[in-house]
Amino acid sequence: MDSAELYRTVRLIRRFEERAIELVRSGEIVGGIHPYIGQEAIAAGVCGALRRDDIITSTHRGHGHVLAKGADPVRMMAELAGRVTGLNKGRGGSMHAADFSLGIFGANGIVGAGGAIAAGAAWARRAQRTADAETGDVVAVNFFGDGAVSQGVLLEAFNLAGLWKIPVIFVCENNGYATTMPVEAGVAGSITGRAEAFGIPATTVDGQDPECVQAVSEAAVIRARSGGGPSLIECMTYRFDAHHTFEHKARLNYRSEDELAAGRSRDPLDIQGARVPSDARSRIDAEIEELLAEAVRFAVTSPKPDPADALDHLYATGLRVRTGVNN
Amino acid sequence: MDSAELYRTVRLIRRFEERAIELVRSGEIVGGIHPYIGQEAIAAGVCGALRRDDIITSTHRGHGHVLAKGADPVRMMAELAGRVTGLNKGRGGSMHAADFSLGIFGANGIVGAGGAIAAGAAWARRAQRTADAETGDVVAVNFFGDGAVSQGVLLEAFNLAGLWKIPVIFVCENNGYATTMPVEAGVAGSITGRAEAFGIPATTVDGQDPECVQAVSEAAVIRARSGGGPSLIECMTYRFDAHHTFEHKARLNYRSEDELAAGRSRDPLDIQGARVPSDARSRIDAEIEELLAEAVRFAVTSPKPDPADALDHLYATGLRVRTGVNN
Amino acid sequence: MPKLSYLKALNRALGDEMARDDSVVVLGEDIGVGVAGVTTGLLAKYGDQRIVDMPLSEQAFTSFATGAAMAGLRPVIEFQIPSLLFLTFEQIANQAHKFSLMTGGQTKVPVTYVVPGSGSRTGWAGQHSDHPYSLFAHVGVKTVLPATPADAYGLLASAIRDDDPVVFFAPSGALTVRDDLDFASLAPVPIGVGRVAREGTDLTVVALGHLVHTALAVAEELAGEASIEVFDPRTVYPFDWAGLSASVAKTGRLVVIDDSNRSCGIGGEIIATVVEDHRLLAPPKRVTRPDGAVLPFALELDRAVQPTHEQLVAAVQAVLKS
Amino acid sequence: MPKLSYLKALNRALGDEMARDDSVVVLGEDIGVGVAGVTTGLLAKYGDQRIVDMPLSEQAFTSFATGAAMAGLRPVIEFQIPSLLFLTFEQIANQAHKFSLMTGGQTKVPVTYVVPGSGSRTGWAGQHSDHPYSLFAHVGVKTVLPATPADAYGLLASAIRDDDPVVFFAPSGALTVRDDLDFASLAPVPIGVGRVAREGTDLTVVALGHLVHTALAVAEELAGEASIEVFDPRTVYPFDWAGLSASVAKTGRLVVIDDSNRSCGIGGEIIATVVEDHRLLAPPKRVTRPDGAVLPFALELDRAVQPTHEQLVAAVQAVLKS
Ligand SMILES: Cc1ncc(C[n+]2csc(CCOP(=O)(O)OP(=O)(O)O)c2C)c(N)n1
Ligand SMILES: Cc1ncc(C[n+]2csc(CCOP(=O)(O)OP(=O)(O)O)c2C)c(N)n1
Ligand SMILES: [Mg+2]
Ligand SMILES: [Mg+2]
Repeated sequence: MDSAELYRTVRLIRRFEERAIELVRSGEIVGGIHPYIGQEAIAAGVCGALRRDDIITSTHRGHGHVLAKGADPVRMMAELAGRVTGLNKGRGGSMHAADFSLGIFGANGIVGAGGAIAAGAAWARRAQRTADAETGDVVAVNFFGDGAVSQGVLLEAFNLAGLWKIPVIFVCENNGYATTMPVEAGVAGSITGRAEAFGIPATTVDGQDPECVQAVSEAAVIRARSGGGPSLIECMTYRFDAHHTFEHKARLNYRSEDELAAGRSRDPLDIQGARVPSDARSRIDAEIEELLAEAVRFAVTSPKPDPADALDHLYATGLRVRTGVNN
Repeated sequence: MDSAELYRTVRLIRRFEERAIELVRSGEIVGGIHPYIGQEAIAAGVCGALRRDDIITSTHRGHGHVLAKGADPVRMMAELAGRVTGLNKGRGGSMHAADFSLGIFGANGIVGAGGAIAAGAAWARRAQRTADAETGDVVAVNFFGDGAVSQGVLLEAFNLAGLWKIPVIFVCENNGYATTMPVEAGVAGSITGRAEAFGIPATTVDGQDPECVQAVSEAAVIRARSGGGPSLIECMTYRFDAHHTFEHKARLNYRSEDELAAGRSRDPLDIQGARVPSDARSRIDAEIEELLAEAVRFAVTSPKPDPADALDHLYATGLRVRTGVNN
Repeated sequence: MPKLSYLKALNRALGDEMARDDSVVVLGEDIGVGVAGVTTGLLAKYGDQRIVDMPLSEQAFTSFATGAAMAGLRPVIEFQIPSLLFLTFEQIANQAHKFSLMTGGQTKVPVTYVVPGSGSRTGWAGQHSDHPYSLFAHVGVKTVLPATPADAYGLLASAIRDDDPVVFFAPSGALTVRDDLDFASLAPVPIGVGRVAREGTDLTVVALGHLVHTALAVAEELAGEASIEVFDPRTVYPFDWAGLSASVAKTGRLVVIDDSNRSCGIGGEIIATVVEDHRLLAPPKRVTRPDGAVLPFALELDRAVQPTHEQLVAAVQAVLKS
Repeated sequence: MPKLSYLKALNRALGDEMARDDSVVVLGEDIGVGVAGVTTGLLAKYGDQRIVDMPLSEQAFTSFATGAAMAGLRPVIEFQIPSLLFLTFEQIANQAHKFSLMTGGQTKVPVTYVVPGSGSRTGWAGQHSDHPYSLFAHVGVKTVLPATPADAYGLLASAIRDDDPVVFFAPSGALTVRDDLDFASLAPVPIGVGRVAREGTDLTVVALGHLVHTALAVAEELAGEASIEVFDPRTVYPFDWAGLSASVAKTGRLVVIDDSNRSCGIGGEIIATVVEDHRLLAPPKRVTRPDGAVLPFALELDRAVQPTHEQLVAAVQAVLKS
């Protein structure tokens, strides 16, 4: 992706989150969201290095990844608002947004859960590759936070990926906290060391700069596509907003004002914005405003699901099971 | 422990296992065992460095650890034979033998399960230590195999131990295989590297030599007792016998005859035996034969549990729940 | 009398037990700042060796608590999400639960697992909305599910003092319930003893957790039609079969309302056990979640797979009629 | 006709499905050498990219299979111990099971989890002797529990072809059962369809898994006293309620024998569902494991907490009499 495209992605995510927070406040989005604000450079840079057929698995803080991988912001907003027109027909919401047609194997509500899923998907794609394919392996990216590196299943996934040189890239968004737990309090040793222990090369990169992230990601992608195996990228970043919108109403006091100000001072929007001529920037900004206005309009006017369909898709085979009452 | 005592422990475990295998063959021990033969130097050396009030957690291949920590071989044999006189009153058997009065927090049927239990126990002991105690912290040792280092919960336990400098020692018995899987096929990176990634210092030691193992263990124990934190010891060893006695009847062919011969050539019994004057050695051998003869006699003549007591101890409070039939 | 909310009752019980017994320690995520409200104020009072913030290593810290318990402490674990009980099922059902029997009674594992906000949290979707208490009733881990602030206080105190592992579900739908209470009257409530929440003679409704409040409302609404007894088991396992039996012997009619998935939930267990022992006047009925339910995100759908007031009214009326 | 054992039927079904569909891959521990017997001979035939030996990372390889399934493969996982289903409960119940609904039907997770040797293995003690099929019936994962070689073959084939996750329990007590079979007659058996294993008119015994053989023996033994119908559901979830209903409508009497822990087991579910729909001639009975059972090691104790022939005889006779 070129500089303007990267800027566009960062800006889209930022404004998407801001509009979504408004809808949380107005009650149109129920259950709240985990805002991605401040971390946009990572999703933009990583997905900027991916192909359409590549795969991602995401987290509870997943809007940025899903949008950067190409999901339609309009249907994404409708999903957050729980409408049948949403990506998941209103069944998933913020923490489960997915678009399998774009390789988006879903946000995930369980920390650390996406690593093994991504590894398995990449392994399957490699197994399915026809002998004449010359485009290299499909790559899967698993995004996760600093908190996830203490989750057993993710560490087990590192082992599988390391053993079988699976084309998977582990992207750790180190925003300094797992909810209120500082990374130093939760992580013995280092994040990169945890990958290296499984034979997976790891680098740390400035996660506020989309171009840095993209450059490192491109190298990892090339390696993975050509059979070189997995890698881990630790992106140093900062969460500008709440862990979850519930925090807007609760004073948790785990980050000082000074720290917040320092963290927010390196804004990916400014960093990438400075690389784009101001007229192009204004044009992009305007386009995005229009797109998001449409997204919000579409979201709040789309039909809500019919309660009678509550168990649709419970089974892929269409199996119908007993309801909760005697009939 | 001095050389003769170490020899005694190795010999005791070896002969205990051989007698137990006889009882498996004769049907007195139901369900079989995972023989520890070949790995005795590790249990002997590690437990030789421990105090009576120190704690261990063990594995499916646990007889050696339990005996080395001081459990009565007579009541241990009775346990394997499922008698009320056994360590666990016949409720546990080979995979769950325990003696809490000696800090033996049990063998465990689930690979990797003992690490977090040991860490928690050591943490609790430290919390309970009275200010005037001058003996240093109680240490907990968690034994596990090379297969266990791919188990999420053990890796998570490394993190807790590393974070809080818990006086726990992780002892990996690398016998080259997890059942039939070679360690190279199952472990990406290295075993020591997995501990180091969590800030836990790790060493590899000759696991066939009880004195080597004891020396390294003593250093780890001193460190742990004095607040220096956890460590990992990787003991290179070889399993001389079957994964489990079921293998005596099944030809699995995952280890070549050459490999078996090479592996068995470094026998801890010979290595440690060579350090003990032959008359002392004969005396020890004779004592052990007598002790085990008594153990076998006691085991096969002790009463079997009464089926009416099958649910005794299901709840520590003595709660009685419904049986499987309407009354 | 002052008002006490369910959540504050948990906070008070935990504080009181920590004051009473030095061996009580709390392990969990974000419990220092008290994100869930259960531990509010306790870090300042008891320090970070007794209110211990945990990294995201639920499996290890669950077995860590088992080890600490076998070494003499009484750990309380706070889980942020009901499905973390799935993640730690091995550590609870296969380790903590089994040590006593497997060691022939050599040890005990007094750990309490608290889930503040079980069941639907309204908009938290599929992975945050489970209500898996029946799973623990199946494997046989003591399981409590109080409906009121006084019972929340009393059962948390009892769970902590109990020598076995106990899972404590605090349903989202009950956390904000507030009752007038004389604080001096707060006391341990025995595990395994239900209560008649409303007396009646024509039909017994067994209601679990937050649905006790639904059942009371239905009983009131239908008071003109029938005299409905509401039985609140409070403990899911071991169940108070004697208490329920007394109620059913009197009324002869049974309806259960239970926020479990239908198949193999405690609702079915209650019906099965009752019909084995009693000849009812009419076939019993259950109001539950559907079989295998996954809560969809959209509010209308989330609500549609939970048991409702209207469904209970219909079930009660049908059983009264047949 | 040749004899086929249950274990060989599993091996044959797996081989046939691998031959039929390239996307079938098998993941598990020690499956290359075939320690459990299910995969014997398949590594040589299909290579190590389809018979994939796994390190001891059950949680990761379970979700790895989920990822592979969503990418188009049909993984079969072999678990060495029933309680590994506890260890991977999060990955099965909270991930694999939920993807279809949570994504609004965008994806499917066709994974089969096979446990060869579920229930007591005679002397393997507390952590290796569980029979947790009712847990999956509760969370709503399709669960099969065949009793015979033909059904083992047919249900494994169907499980692999099914687009949803399916847990396949092969009870230790059935693995050595051998039947005379025309191999050409082996065919998929539909999930969710039970069978009448023996026709009768006076009482229905529902028996699950290896206990079907116990029930058949009891029916034969009591043939002089009563005509007993034996219903083998074959699938635990989704249960064949229509099939059972037809049997009970005919006999009017019900006994269930089920190797689950009593509370919230499928045995209770069967009784509850039947009494909601039918007026029986006598109160039904269950023969199960006790509540919360942990299998003690000693053989006498291990046997004492499993349902027995004698208990079934007693329950049947009591229900016939009342
Ligand atoms: C296994 C698991 N444990 C706990 C939670 C509750 N939880 C949700 S997000 C979160 C913190 C995650 O921190 P991190 O991985 O650093 O991601 P971030 O929120 O900082 O983006 C926690 C504890 C969860 N969803 N899953
Ligand atoms: C979590 C878990 N997975 C699988 C098993 C089955 N199993 C028992 S022992 C074993 C191999 C263990 O290998 P290792 O840790 O190297 O110990 P060793 O047997 O070599 O002493 C396996 C797979 C188990 N008991 N627990
Ligand atoms: Mg973070
Ligand atoms: Mg090994």
